[in-house]
Amino acid sequence: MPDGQLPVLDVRDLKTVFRTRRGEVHAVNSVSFDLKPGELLGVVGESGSGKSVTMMSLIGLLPSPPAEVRDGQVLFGDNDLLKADEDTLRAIRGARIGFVFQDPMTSLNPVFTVGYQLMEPLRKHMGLNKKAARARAQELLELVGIPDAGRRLKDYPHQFSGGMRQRVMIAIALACDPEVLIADEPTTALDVTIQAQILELVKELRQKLGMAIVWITHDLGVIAGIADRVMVMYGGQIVEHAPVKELFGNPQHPYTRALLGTVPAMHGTREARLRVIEGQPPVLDAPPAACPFRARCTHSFERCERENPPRIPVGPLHDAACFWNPATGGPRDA
Amino acid sequence: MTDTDDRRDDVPAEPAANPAGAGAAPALDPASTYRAPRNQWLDVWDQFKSHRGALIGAAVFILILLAVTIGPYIWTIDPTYIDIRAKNQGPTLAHPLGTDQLGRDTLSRMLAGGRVSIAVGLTAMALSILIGTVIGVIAGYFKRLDGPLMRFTDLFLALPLLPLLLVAVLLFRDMLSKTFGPEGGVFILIVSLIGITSWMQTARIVRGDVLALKEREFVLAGRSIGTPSRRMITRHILPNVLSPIMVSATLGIATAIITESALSFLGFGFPPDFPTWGRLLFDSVDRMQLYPERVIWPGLAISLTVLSVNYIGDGLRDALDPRIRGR
Amino acid sequence: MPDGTPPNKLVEVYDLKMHFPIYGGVLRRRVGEVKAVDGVSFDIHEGETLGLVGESGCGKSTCGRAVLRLYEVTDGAVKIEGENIADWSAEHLRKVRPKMQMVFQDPQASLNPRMTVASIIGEPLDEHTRQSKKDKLNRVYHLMDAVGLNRDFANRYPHEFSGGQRQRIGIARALALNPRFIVCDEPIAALDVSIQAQVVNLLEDLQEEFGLTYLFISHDLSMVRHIADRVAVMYLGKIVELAPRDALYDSPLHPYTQALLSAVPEPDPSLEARTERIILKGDVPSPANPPKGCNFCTRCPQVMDICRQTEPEYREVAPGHFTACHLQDGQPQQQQQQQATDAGQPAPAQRQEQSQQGEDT
Amino acid sequence: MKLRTLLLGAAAATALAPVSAMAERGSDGQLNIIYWQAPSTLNPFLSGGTKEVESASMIIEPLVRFDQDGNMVPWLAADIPTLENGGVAEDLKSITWTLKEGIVWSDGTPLTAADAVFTWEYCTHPEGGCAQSSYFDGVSSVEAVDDLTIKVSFTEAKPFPYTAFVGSESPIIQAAQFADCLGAKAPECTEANFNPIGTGPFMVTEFKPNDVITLEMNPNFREADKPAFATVVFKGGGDAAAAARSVMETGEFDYAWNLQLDPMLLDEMQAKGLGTVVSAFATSVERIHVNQTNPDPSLGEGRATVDNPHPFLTDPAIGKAMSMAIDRELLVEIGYGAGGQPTCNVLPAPAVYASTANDGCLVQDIEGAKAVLEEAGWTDTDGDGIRDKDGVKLSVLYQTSTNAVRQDTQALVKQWWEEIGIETELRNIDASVFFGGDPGSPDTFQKFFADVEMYTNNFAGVDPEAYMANWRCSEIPGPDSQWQGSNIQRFCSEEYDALVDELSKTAGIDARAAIVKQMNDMLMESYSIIPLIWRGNPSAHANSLGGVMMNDWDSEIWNIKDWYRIDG
Amino acid sequence: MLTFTIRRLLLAIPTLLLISLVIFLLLELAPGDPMAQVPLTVPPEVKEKMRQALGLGEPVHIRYLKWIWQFFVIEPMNLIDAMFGTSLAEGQLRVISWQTRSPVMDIVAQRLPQTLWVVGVAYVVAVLIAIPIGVYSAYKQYSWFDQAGTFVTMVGFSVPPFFSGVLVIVIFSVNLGWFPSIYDTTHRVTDWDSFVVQLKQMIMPVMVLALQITSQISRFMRASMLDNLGQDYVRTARAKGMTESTVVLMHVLRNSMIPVVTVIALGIPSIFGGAIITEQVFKVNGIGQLLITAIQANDMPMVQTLTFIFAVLIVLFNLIADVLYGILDPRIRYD
Repeated sequence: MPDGQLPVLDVRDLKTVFRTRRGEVHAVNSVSFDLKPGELLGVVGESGSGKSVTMMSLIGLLPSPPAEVRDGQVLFGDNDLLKADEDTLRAIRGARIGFVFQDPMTSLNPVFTVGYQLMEPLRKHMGLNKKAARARAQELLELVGIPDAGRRLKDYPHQFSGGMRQRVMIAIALACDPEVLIADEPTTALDVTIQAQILELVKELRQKLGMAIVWITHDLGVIAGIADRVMVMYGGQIVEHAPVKELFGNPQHPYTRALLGTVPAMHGTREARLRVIEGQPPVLDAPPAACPFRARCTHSFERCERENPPRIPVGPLHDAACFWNPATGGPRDA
Repeated sequence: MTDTDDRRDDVPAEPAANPAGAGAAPALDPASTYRAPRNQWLDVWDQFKSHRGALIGAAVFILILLAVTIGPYIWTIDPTYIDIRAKNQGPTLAHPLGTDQLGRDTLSRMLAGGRVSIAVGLTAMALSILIGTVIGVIAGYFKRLDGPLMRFTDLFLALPLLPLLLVAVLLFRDMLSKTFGPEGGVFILIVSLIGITSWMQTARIVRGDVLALKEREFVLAGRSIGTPSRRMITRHILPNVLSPIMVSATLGIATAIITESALSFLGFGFPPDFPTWGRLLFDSVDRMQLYPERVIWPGLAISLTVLSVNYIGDGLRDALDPRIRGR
Repeated sequence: MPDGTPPNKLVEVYDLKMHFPIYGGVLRRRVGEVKAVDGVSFDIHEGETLGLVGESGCGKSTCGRAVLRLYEVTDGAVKIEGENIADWSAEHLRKVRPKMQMVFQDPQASLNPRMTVASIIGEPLDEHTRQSKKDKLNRVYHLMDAVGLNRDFANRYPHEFSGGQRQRIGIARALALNPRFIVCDEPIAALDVSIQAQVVNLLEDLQEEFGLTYLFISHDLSMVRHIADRVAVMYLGKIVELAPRDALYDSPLHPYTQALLSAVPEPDPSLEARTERIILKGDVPSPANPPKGCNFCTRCPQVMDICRQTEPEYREVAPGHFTACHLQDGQPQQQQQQQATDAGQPAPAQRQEQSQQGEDT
Repeated sequence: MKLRTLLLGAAAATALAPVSAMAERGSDGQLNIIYWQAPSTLNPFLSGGTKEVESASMIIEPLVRFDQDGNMVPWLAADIPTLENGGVAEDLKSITWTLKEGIVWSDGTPLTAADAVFTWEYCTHPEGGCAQSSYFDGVSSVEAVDDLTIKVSFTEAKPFPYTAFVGSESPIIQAAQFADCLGAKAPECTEANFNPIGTGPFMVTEFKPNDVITLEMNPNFREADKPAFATVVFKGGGDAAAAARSVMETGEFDYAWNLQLDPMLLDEMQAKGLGTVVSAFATSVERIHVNQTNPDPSLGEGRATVDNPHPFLTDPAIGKAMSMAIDRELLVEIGYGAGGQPTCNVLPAPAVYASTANDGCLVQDIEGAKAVLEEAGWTDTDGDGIRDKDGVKLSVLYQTSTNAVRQDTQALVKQWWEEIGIETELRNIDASVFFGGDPGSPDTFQKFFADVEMYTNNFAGVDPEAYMANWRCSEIPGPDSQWQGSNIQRFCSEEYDALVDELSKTAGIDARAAIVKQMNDMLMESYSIIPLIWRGNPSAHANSLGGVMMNDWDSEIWNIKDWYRIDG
Repeated sequence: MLTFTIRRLLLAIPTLLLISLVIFLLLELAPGDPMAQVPLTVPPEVKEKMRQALGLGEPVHIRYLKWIWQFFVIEPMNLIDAMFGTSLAEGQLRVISWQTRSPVMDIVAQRLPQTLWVVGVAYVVAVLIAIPIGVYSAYKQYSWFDQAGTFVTMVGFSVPPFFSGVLVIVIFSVNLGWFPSIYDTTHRVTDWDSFVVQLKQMIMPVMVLALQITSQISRFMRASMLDNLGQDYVRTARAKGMTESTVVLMHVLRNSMIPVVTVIALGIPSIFGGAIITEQVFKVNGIGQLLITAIQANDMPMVQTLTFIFAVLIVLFNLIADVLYGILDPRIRYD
């Protein structure tokens, strides 16, 4: 590690499988990554690429059945979360790892007040009494920029607008000063102007609180503005991983490159036609024995059919799971 | 009015969504192979099969249906024939289920009774479903009629049904008996009464579903094409409310059989010498200690039928619910 | 900017209002209304694409549906080829339906799950033509080819397809009757990024092939920039700004448009760092209870006293550039001149050049 | 004089009154009685139902009751007036009763002759709708000669004057309580109707209509040490099987009424040793009425009236064949057990009136029945198993009330009749409708819109005069009489009517008996009535209950004052 | 919320009037005659007179209005009289039963206690049993407990009470002698012992009834739980580190109870309606038995009044259920 910091979260070789009546779906295949204190790791991918499942797997939030974490290690502090018992996990969830989910409409319990839902983790994990919890809850709402926080504690989720609700979700996630915040598409359900508000808020909070954040999204634009490092996922595995500027400036994996190409620009040149990635994302009914992107890849060759490419270092802190070298236009030697 | 972005990445849904896409994945790649077209009913059947209770239920119900329809042609003893010398017999070769206090053959009475009970159940259910569906669809589809029709439904819901059922039996029994004979008249009466008094739930469910369907974009799409209302209903609405209707149908059969037996108990059902399961059970209850088998047979038959249709309903509910089907 | 022959106006919308009543009180009297669309005017020229953008709940979808007369409009006129269809009866309307079609947002919800692809695409033919079965099937096959669906899929059901393919089915259905005008109601919102581009390209190809006119409703500003010739921005039931694409994106006049554009995240970290964002405060007010004066006055960073009093007039401040903002009250002339230099009315015929020109600047 | 015999019997009955071990009034706690039909009122004048009459019999009393053998027992009367003791006038036009001395109502006021006079007024008030007014038929006046002497006068000579104030259906009510309840107001006196003050052993503490009556002993009852029970709970509702079970299987109740159940079932229950089935025979006969008029619906107004004779049932040969085809013994075995005997007479009791001329029917004779039909020209010409003659088929509709035993009987009879070539269709009607007497309903037994119908009838008391008069031509129900009338099968014979008149003028039991037997035989030979079973009335009492004297002539709990708890 | 309630109450008035008219007219058609119970010996003229005395001589609409007046004005006045000792309704003609010739309402009041005891307790017991069963079945969907629960509830639904009732009597009264087979409506609870007696006589009817009610409510509870278990907020609660019991018993149960509570409220009128068959079997002479005897005896005023009381209760509890829904679910605020 260049900056010598120990990762707060270290995931190694995670494998998660869904068992359905039609057979198994290998949603996450040998995913490894780490998260350093205070950094924001962006995770990009289309639906079904396994990005959410990866994060849920870490901490036992996937419903089982049908989900089953098959293999791997998740080192968080002294614990391997995959081996930890439910009590340990429960003590970590909400206290040391906070979650923000995509849809703030449905992620809050409609029949409890926001205050109650906010105080729940405070009382459980921090052992605060009611009064202290309320005070802290108000503080948290103020922190996430909800005006008139004291009064709004008594309101129900439906009395908040979408953006405000997402702020509440963030407040809940931050309630116990977690070391890690996992945000699963937190702005996807929001309008652009509201999304901008939330992004601004997160940047602000990062500065104030300094926790590490995993930010899952399918929107490259969001990632570009907020992340330190980015992982691109496709077909249940990490296909490219780099610091944000490196990734956008020098994408190595054909998928990343294609993905960047499909987004029409807001400024400058307007292309006559959008670039497309033909075909559909794969369904992983078996552990992949070949590159999952090969069918849609314009550069695939014989080796891609035979072998699932490992993550190959392509630069400082930059790796890509691809046999093709964009610099040469030919196979990469690995 | 809704501009919501539906792009959700719901985790548990992921595995469910994927296989659906898989069948047709290589759309732009005609060379690759794809699965044969699947009828959606096959999917339903697949899911239904996986519900063991429903499968057993279906098997039992079909067995019962076969028994009561074909049974009397195989076991030809007249259910009303009195063989007084053979009264109160236990199971023998001549009378596998024994005989009653007049020496009538219990097996043939069970078969004849089941025929009536199941016929009552099926026809009453069909009637109730028909009324409920028509009212539900019309109320849900035509906004102007919604208010009046739902008030009408509420009115029926607020009517105390059993008392009215009993009064109606008193009222119309004779008229109908005269026209259709004592058994036919009572059959028509009971069936129509049960049907008329049990459609409201179906109507409400169907209306709710139709209202939701109306908001679905494919209905809007139909409108934008200019499909007239009646074809809208037959083409887009009805096929899509089929599942709640089928579930209420199974429950309807069970309720109708139970109601018929309750009417028998209260003395408002079929003529006493006309066997139905409810009547057979009721007649034997007094002699329960002496001849327990005589309550067991009809009791078992009713319970098995109701259980089996209930399980079928349960299975259908699961099988027809796309949210569950994926699991 | 050459502005020779004025192109045909295929669709003209004047002061369209779509109010949904709210009932309340003991007697269920009408106590108010949701002004989903509140006095919207625009027109769409033959062969062009008008983008309609805005946030959730701003009324853009309602507007699109009202234009197609899928609702009974409250007030205003909708002219298709000069005929005002706003108050036509359902039967009368049926006859003009083939001219105007719609592509829906949710490809899952817009296809009847109990019908096969062939019957879905063929439904408009059943309704409006008397072709033989065989002709119909041929037409269906033809349409499937046009949208890039394999003919072998004709007898399948929608749930067997992926989102992008379903959207293709929806497009094929819309094309079945050779429409001239298609309302695309957020056709890509429910699709994955990699698929969005496929669908948008298809729409563009079809436009070219069949000379279609689109009303393209979307909240994705970058995609609208790509596909639309002119863009209208809606806020709380009203159009706040309407301008040719480049004029709008390069020099937005209305503060809302400015905020909206600046809120779009840029997929380029270097650009992203430099962008000065305008972060709007608060949320969109309820359309049932819009603020007095300018609808945007509650969130506008440049709000003035007059904004809270008087509703700004929607007017043309530069050729083809309309806006409703008090900020433009004082300087119409100046703005117009400035505007005239870098943007003009893009005629459909000049589309190609127009984009070339865009590249040059 | 036969009357003397009756009187002697009465004396004997009094003497025999249980010499029980009972020590004092109210010492035996609570008595639980269950009637599976619940009384709706305690005023027997407002409802003629057995359940009302019998429940009221614990509270209000007549002058005379009939004992278990049908003998008269003086109850409120000091003795039974006869010609000999001068109580009955020589011209048979009046009878004078004397009350026992010192009888007081349960409220402590004395019972006087004026109460009897009031009772007469109450029950004969034209707007009162008294259910028991027939007991006062022919009574011209009731006078209080003095406080204890009541004189009942008749319009015509009455050889059998023991009707008014005799038996449980004609009790005396308290004038003071019902003074304001005459005529149309009678039904509105809810308080009085639900809580009549009486002279009987018990008085009402609470009456819940159609549910339960709680009673307690009458502190002013005339017999110092009676009743033995301090309280009575008279529960109503349910069904016969449950009532039987509660007495004989669970022992919750001490007495259960009217257990017309499968005899096997009763035997089985009795075997538990908790209770005993007792039955009393009086005059109840389960019979089939053979309609002499045509019930064809196409006749409209003329349906089932004397204007339209029945197409074939007027032929006695058919009735005879029907009767011969029935195995009465088997019917008893299946449905009645000890509670029934086969009979061939519509009047099987009292013994002195019972004819023996028709006993041939006791043995089933299918072949004989066939021969009778053949002889009468009814043959099966078209081979469908149904006999016919001149294009008329022997096809009958056989109706009765809904009741498990009756349905079994119906099923059996149907089989036998079909065996001799008479097609039979069964129908049954809810008892409340069948016996409801509602002129609007087509299903009453009086309307008789069927070919044959089956039910039980009897008469109260011991004198059959009124009963036998049921079959006069004038008693035929029809539209002009609102379908009221007791000649249900529409039998009509001048000869018979003459005998009715003769009977009403005849005194002397032997002479009366001869006439009655002749009438009975005449009815039997017409085969318009097919008697089946002389029915007992089965009830059950707990083995710990003593003093029960099963009685079908009067209320079956007529002697409840003498009931007591057997210790141990 | 208040305006909603008021509006619903106002709407209930025409509904109830319409229902009363339907009931009245239907029963008008019934072949009932108050004289049916009057013995045959009474001459027809007298019967006609008696009929007049009961107000039967008048045309239908007058009788309907009279009945409505009696029901809505005179009977409530009688209730006030009975409660406060006033004499508002003295001398006014009340609704009189043809069968017993006593005011219908008095009999209803007499019958209500036992019905409420038995059916009400059964309802409470059933709800108390059904909810945990429903919750656990849903939580462990397709477990053996769920399967067994499904089976038992369906058996409960499929066995007619005239059979299950007699069966428990045979077992517990006849063979074991634990409980009385006949309900004593005169029993008063005054102390512990009499309470035990009351409990004993209630157990069997309550058991039979509760089995049926449990079947329905537990199925409903299960479905509602299943709906809510899949919701996003459940995941949020888990992500907050809440224990499973908090997640299920606080978050999911609270939400699932909303529809169930309204279903329970909707079922309450049936308590007052009594249980016709179960009451017959155990001789609990309550409202149900009253109704059936009234029907059999053609006692039209009684049938009319009872059916109409049920209708009023059904309408009322429908309203209560809707209001409850609004109260329980903060998202729903009518108006």
